[in-house]
Amino acid sequence: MTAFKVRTEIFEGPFDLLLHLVGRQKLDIRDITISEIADEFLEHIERMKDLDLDVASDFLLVAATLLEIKAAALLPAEPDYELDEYDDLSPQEARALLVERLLAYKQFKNAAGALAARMESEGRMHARQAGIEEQFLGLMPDYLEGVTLRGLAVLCADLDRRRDVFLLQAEHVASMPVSLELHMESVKRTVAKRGRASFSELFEAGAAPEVVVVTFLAILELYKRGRIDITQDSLFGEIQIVHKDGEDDDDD
Amino acid sequence: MTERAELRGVLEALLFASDEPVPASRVAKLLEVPEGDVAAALSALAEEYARDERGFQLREVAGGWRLYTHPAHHPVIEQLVLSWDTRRLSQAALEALAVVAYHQPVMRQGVNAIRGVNSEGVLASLQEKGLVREVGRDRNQGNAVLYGTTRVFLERFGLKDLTELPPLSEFSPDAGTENAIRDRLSAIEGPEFEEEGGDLSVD
Amino acid sequence: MTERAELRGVLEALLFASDEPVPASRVAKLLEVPEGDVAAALSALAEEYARDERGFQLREVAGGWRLYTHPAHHPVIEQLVLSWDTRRLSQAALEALAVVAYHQPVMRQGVNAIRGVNSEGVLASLQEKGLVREVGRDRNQGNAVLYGTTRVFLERFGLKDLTELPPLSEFSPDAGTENAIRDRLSAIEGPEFEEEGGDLSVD
Repeated sequence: MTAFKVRTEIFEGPFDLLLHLVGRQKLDIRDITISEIADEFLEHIERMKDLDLDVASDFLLVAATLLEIKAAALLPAEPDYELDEYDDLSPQEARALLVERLLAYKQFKNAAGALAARMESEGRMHARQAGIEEQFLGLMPDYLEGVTLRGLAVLCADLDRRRDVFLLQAEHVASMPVSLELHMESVKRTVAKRGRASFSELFEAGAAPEVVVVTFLAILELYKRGRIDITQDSLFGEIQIVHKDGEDDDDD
Repeated sequence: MTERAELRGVLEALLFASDEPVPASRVAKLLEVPEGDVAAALSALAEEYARDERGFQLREVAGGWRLYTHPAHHPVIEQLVLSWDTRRLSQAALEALAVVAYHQPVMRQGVNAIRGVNSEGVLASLQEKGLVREVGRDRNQGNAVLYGTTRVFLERFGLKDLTELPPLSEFSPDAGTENAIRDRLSAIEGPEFEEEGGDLSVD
Repeated sequence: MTERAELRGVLEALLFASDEPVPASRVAKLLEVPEGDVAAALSALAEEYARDERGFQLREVAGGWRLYTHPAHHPVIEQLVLSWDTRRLSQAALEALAVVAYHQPVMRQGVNAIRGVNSEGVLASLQEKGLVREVGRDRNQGNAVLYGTTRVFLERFGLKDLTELPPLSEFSPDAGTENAIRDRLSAIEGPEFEEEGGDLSVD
């Protein structure tokens, strides 16, 4: 009756993963390594037939949150470093807090299990589906008050068209990719001519996001090929692209 | 429990859960019991209900056996139905209904694809209100439920059958009247769907 | 026919015709009978069905009374009427639902804090399924949405009302688990930076 389905273990959050890890071994927060998280992740991926992107991104979220907790444990207590509830705590206090949160989470995980069991047993009892007998139909409230057939048709036509537009756009993106090669050429020429350029000068103001992305990729590719140098003075600051005299500069 | 009492229990459950007449032959096959035994048990059950003055009756109609409320109680049931509260449909429910009406039979995935959002709750609510029903299963899609509109839906709009639905092609995007209709339809969503006192959610 | 038998018949007919739980108070009003009598008759009817091993049962759920098939017949029903909804909730949804059920009214931040992960998507999906709803706003928290459970939640989980939820304390981790968590999660001490060959970790 139940479908045969291999249920892979998916962690529902950092606490879930921590609980799992704690259940298997003695655990020091500082010992949760990225490689261990990556191993866990790969193990799950292997057990999954197809890569489920939702699961993958959930897992990354888990990993990121764990690392945040880990970072809180590792970072020296700098006064200007704020990490919500973990700052201003002694290591012992931080541990106690984490333990309390894990215990609270575990309680709700247990409650969720009880709800699941309850739902399962409820699923074995069926309420009547037949609906009201014919002679009472006319007495039912008019849930469609104010709705006309024409109105429904318009709604459906709108929805159909919206979907068609969406499909068209999807095709458009697929059939007209922004060429990386062309953008590399363009960047190379600009930079060679001027000697240097900032990233924002390489595309028009208000350029489509995909153009910006491809321009960025073009810069990375040119950098990899040793045609340009890249500098960035500050985090999220303007990227400067500097021309390098290449031995195969055959196009100018 | 005797075998007979056991058979009675299963029959009651099946009759109760089914939304259409249940043929004795089908039950016999399902339970691997001689059809004669099933028919006899059904007759006995019908008599029992009548004798015990139950609130419902078991009748043999075209296509099988079916439970009905006892006509003696129809006036009270009428009052009950009249007392059902009037909650209009949300915009989400209207959208799903429109899609089901025009694309039936349609799977939930089909409705999701057209509306661009999960329509599970909305379809369940439309089923509860008797506007949408399960019309079959798609064997090529792992027996996915196929949805269609109900008789109530047809009656509400005075349609003889689905071929009387106005063709979608009539509805060009930007005609003034249609914009007015669109405005009116979108005006239907709003605070009246705010639930009170833990009431049933509409969508 | 005795008055009591008569009341039983009407109740059965009303229950049979309803597509949602019927509150005793509503029936009392409809029949102009004291609510206590109705409640007593409903309880007696539920007992009678159980004693006579009927195929259906009468249960008090979500503030009212409703007929259901007996769980013993679920396998047969599943075969005859394929339409049973086998939708399950994900672990994430169940966790969030548990938090909302026990802590309502609760902000999203409250759910996030317990689960240790953003619960926005899960809460939206629970709302779409009609299990959770917005019950108000917290004026002291920038009008943050407060979530609570719905009547559908009570129905789906077979609860009369929220007081029927088993006390949360029942789900406290047992002593063994608690000790394991306390012992195994060793102290977070000061920073220790040891580079290890090629390992991405910074411990």
